[in-house]
Amino acid sequence: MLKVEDLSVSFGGVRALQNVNFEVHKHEVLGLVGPNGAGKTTSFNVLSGVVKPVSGTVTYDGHDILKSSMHQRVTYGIGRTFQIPQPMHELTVRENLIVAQRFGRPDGKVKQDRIDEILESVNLSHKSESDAATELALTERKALEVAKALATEPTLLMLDEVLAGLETTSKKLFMETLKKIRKQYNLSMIVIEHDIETIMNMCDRVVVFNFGQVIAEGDPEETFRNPEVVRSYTGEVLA
Amino acid sequence: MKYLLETDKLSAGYGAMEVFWDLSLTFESGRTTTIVGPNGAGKSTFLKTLMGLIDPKAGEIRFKGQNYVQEPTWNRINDGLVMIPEGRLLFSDLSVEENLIMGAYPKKTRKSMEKNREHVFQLFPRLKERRNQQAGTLSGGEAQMLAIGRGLMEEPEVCLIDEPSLGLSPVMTNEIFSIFRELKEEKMTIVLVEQNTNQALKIADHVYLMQAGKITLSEPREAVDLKRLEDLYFARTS
Amino acid sequence: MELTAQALFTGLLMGGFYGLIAVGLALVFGTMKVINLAHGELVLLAAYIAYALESQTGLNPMLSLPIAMAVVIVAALVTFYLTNQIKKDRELNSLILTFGLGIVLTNGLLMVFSADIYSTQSSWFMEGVVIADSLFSMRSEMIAFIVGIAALGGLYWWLNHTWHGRAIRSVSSNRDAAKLMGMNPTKAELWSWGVAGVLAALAGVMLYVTSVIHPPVGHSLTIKAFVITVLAGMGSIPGVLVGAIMIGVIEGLTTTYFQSSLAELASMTVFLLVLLVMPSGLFGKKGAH
Amino acid sequence: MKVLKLSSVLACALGAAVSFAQVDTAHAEKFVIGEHTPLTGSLARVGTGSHRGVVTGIKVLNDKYKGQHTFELKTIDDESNPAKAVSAVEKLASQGVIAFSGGYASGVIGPASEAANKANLPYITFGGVATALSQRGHEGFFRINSAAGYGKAVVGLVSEMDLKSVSIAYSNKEATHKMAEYIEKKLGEKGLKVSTHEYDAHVKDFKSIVNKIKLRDRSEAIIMVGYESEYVGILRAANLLKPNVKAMIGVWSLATGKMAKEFPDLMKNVYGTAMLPFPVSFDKPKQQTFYQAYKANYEEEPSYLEQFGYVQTRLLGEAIVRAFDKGDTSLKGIATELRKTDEMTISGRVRFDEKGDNPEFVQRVGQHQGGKIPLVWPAEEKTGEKVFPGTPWN
Amino acid sequence: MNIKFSAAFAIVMYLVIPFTLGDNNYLIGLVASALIIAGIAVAWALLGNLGGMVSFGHAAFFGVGAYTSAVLTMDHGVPVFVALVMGGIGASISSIFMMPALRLRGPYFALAILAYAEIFKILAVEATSITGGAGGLLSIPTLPVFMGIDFGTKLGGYIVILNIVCLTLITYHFIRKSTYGLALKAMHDSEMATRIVGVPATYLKIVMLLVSAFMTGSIGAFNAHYINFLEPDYAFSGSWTIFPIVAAIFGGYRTLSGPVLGALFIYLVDQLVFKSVMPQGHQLILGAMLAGMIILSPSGLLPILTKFFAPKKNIKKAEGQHA
Repeated sequence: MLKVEDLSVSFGGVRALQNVNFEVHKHEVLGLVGPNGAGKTTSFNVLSGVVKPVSGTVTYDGHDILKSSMHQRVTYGIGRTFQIPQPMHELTVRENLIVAQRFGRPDGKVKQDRIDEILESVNLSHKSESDAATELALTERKALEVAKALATEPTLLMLDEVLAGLETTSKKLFMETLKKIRKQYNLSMIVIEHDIETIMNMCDRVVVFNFGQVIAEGDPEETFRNPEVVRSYTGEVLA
Repeated sequence: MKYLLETDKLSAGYGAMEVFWDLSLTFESGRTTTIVGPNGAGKSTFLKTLMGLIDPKAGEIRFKGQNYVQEPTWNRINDGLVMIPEGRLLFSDLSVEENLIMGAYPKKTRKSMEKNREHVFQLFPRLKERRNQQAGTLSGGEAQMLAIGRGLMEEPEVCLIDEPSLGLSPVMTNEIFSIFRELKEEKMTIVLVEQNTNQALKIADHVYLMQAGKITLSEPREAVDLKRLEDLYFARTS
Repeated sequence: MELTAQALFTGLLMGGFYGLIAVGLALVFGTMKVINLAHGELVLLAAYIAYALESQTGLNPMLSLPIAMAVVIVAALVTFYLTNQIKKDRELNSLILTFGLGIVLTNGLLMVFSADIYSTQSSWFMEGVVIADSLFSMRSEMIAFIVGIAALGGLYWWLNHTWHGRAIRSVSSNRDAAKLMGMNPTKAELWSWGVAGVLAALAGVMLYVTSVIHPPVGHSLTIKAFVITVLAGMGSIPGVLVGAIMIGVIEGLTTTYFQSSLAELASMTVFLLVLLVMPSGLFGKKGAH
Repeated sequence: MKVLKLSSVLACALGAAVSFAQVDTAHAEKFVIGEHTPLTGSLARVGTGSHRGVVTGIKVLNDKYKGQHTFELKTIDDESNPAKAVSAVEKLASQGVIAFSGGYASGVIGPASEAANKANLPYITFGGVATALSQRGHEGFFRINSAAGYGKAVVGLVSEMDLKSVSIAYSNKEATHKMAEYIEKKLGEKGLKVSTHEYDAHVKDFKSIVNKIKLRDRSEAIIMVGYESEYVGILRAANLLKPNVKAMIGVWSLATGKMAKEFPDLMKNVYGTAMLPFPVSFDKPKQQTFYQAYKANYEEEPSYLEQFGYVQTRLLGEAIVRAFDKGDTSLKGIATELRKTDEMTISGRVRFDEKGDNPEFVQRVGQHQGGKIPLVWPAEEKTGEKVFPGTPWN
Repeated sequence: MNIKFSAAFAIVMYLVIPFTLGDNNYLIGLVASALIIAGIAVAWALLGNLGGMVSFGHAAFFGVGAYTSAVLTMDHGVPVFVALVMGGIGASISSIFMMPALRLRGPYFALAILAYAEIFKILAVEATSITGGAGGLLSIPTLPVFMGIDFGTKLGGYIVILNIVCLTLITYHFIRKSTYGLALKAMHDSEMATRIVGVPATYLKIVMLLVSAFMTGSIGAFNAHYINFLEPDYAFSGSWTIFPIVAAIFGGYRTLSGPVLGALFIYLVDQLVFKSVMPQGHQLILGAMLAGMIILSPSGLLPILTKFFAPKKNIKKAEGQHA
């Protein structure tokens, strides 16, 4: 349903992405992996409209989304989170979701029960009236980040390191939540995560980036045994 | 004072986001310690906290036996604690040569600036070619060289090096590591943060593996079992 | 032809002087991203000191520079101190803060010196300098131009060849990296404000010998300085000179071919166009965001 | 709760405002005259001058009626802002002033005198030259000068010089703009070639304007309509470029002792409107009264601003006393007495028509001559011969 | 601003003031002038708070509104109350020229708008045939008698400007309460966060600019008919920008009531107290207060007052209510 073809991006002459191709199928969880600066977040930025590519095409559900503005893409059903949570300042948690519903959905209607349901599923019901920017713990901010994206009622959810920085227990819990959400809302997902354990646990398929290019693609277990992938992480092959 | 530099239950992060917790690490004088681990583990944040660029949330940093938590960054530099950041922390609108000159800002290093600069140009002839070019226009590898060269201009006693191989080709990586090897032979105390485990291990005296803000392995180089390290790294349970 | 030549010449001279007025603002703007809306008032303060000394002791205005500098540096450092007290949203709040300080200075000058107009008593400054029989200027305008060019050149040299100057450039380029080189960014900022004070004092004394001062002048100087700084692009010193001469020449030509009352319109329009089309200015590197 | 506290704070603030404004309104034989004038802002210079004249007028009145009546002046800075001037008039009205003296710039005087009219108080001024001001049918509005008076003087002087062409450089402010228009029209009617150059108050460099006059207009005289700092700028530029003109003529604020003292070289041979020569040979007793009273308070020489402020205040005061003697110090009473005014003042003859304008007002022209300013126009008022052709540079 | 406060405010403004000060032209005039500042301050705060754009050039809207209304009534016989609305529309139209500046941020936007204001002022001077040039317009029609009430009096003018300010506040209140308001509030510190959930940020900013310009323009129009006089220097005077900023900052521009209370406080204290203490240069105190405020309490007077009045443990809650 999402198709990225020949995508290239450059920042001031430096190529951040070079002829990248990948696809996301319906109801699939795709992991984007690779070392720092490999181009994963840049891909997200292109898909969500933060960054304009030099060349390439991206189609989603038949829309040529590179031509659409950021807010239009949201109404097509593409939702994303940021690595560093970006709550809407000065609003409560519930208000965050209200705005997301109001502007993220094509018809612009706000359904309170849907909001309650989302809050419930990311375990934020008890914080619904708290100030989103100042009164949440990190796990809760991450949960809000996901909830905001969910409130736009996406069909494709892009998660950028939502688990990073969490402690082992909360990480496990949160991963379960994500799995639950995926089933509940029948989502496709693209996940950026550094923690390889998480990737293995969550993803149906992975795409490995290095130096702005896709160097491998496939089943997670197999891909992480691919010597080229290992080398991209650790330098030359160990031993 | 057994360790030149050590941390005690150090925690830090950005805003509400905690990056690492309760880290107690020690670094011996004249030895090279490497911290390896996947990215996002908190390695760079740890170095920045050591330098005072990030305020710790809890814990202590001791350098030469003194608590450094309150010390501003510039005092740490003057005391010989120097960090070579990854290439993005350059003065991008200054020329290559000016970036190097700025490395000699600490008063005690100003006298030997000329000599050190020639030395750096010797190590990295590429930088000499591009001495008048703006640092912001350098390629990733050149920027990395410049960061290292600039760090050397500061005549470090303890040198914290952050991801030097990032974005570098294997050949270039080899070159840079051979320079670190030289420094190691000159008995400089080095703390090296690397994703490139292989290269890092080659010059390490002591190895830490850091994952998700925790130290999951701390062993002298000789004791490191590579297979086990790789398994830990890639979270292979078998 | 003769008209155009004189207009260009006048514009050039004005430009050198405008550059002198603007460069202090540009320096602080470059280092700290703070727009000091009291800059023009600092310039005016120096001019009034020159007046006070000349009228009380008959001192040649040029000789009042050391005292003017001392006072203006102190005023600049106080402004810096206050600006540094702002914790939230410094870029904007400093704008309002320095604006308030400008009002304080203007009214302070008004109370001390009244609304009367003053200019130097020494006619030596007003004597004509004629180049090639057709280009006219007052001696003071020549001096102001030369001082302006020299100050800009000196500042350029200072920023490039001294440790303090380089520290200022480093801090404005990358604060964290500067700390890693052992620099104290606050100290570098302090220096930049101090030097901006010196430049403002120079500009003020030049203002006094070339032109007429009264309290409202400060505000219009600030606007002019800001326009030039934006034209130049984030703290670029050569840019300030080019931008200043550009404004000077535009004003001269508009006055000559249309009328003086449209000169301000022309320079404001150019300013807006540059701001909207090339937000980083003529010599800027980074965007205005 | 907090809300109630907050509103009580607001209420207190307003309460304080009320009590602040309430001042005794007793005025048995003490006449309180109100004045609004710009003491700050761009017109602060002229406002201050006018104010000093008014103060001097009050002093002279008090001396004159010693033992019978006392005069008190209440002044408010209107900051050259119409709304604040209106407030000032209203505040002064509520403080029991009996009449107003002052104001500067037609745009401020208009609304302020309107407010005075609503408060049924007379208003006398010299600060606004717009004709519309006296067309509003206010019974209590009086003006001792007029734009035409200045214009006539300049036009008269120029006509006498028998010139073919003049250039006018004027500031784009209200009064200067109107004055420039008037002079342009009148001189045009006389067949002179008139070129105009409008400039903005922010202008720093007048060389381009003067150069245009020198090379393109090639006029025989330059008329300047602006304020002091601009005159200095134009004259300096002219001194430098030495256009081939026979005379440099300014309208107001130029032929003053202050200018002669501050810029002696620059002012040489420059003309400007002036009521009295400088240094004033205050030989007549009337002039002496003013001069002594003024000097007692201020160290410098008085200019036309101080003279006008003084004259209007003194005329007003005397009319008030006459009205008081007749038992009617209402607007009507004072206005009636003011209309009876017809006397030779130090600013020329003053007589008011039914609109409150002074049809007798004619300015005179002085010329800076070696630190002195003799009157050189009209012929019957001359205290010296004009140096013509004559400019600062030759 | 909650119900009780609004009610208390309305009672004071609509009943207490007219009945206690109604026949004192001076005081009622002062309060009316303060309300003019208050109205601009609200419009300014709306753009600054909801639009996230701090402007240094609201005088432009004020002046355009004033001239539009004055010219329409004088030359085209448009009724004054209709012209007030047209003044607002004129200002909105003029704000369209400023739209390119929306791409700029922070101080750049603030000062670009200042440049626009300068340009508009010069155009007003030069467009002599329409605006009367530097000479200005005298005898602008005064507010008319309407439904038996003479709005041309001081008290009448007061009632009109009070209604305008109240309408402005109510509009502001409803925008703020709506989902648009939520999105705008959030855009201030977290524009990316709002855009990524589908908020068309640029459009919303444009709308805020138009609304703020409209409000300021109609207040400018009111002032033209209230003072009956216009000239470019006056209509586009920097003080139409300065005072509202000082007022809004002083009262706290992130709140609804802050700009109004700030304007009433600043203007009245300045005119009644400072001016009598320091006849010349009393603006010095204003400048010092502005500077002090930015350093000591950048969110305005209200937090200080609430801290002072509210029992200590309720501070946080009280701030929340007004934030």
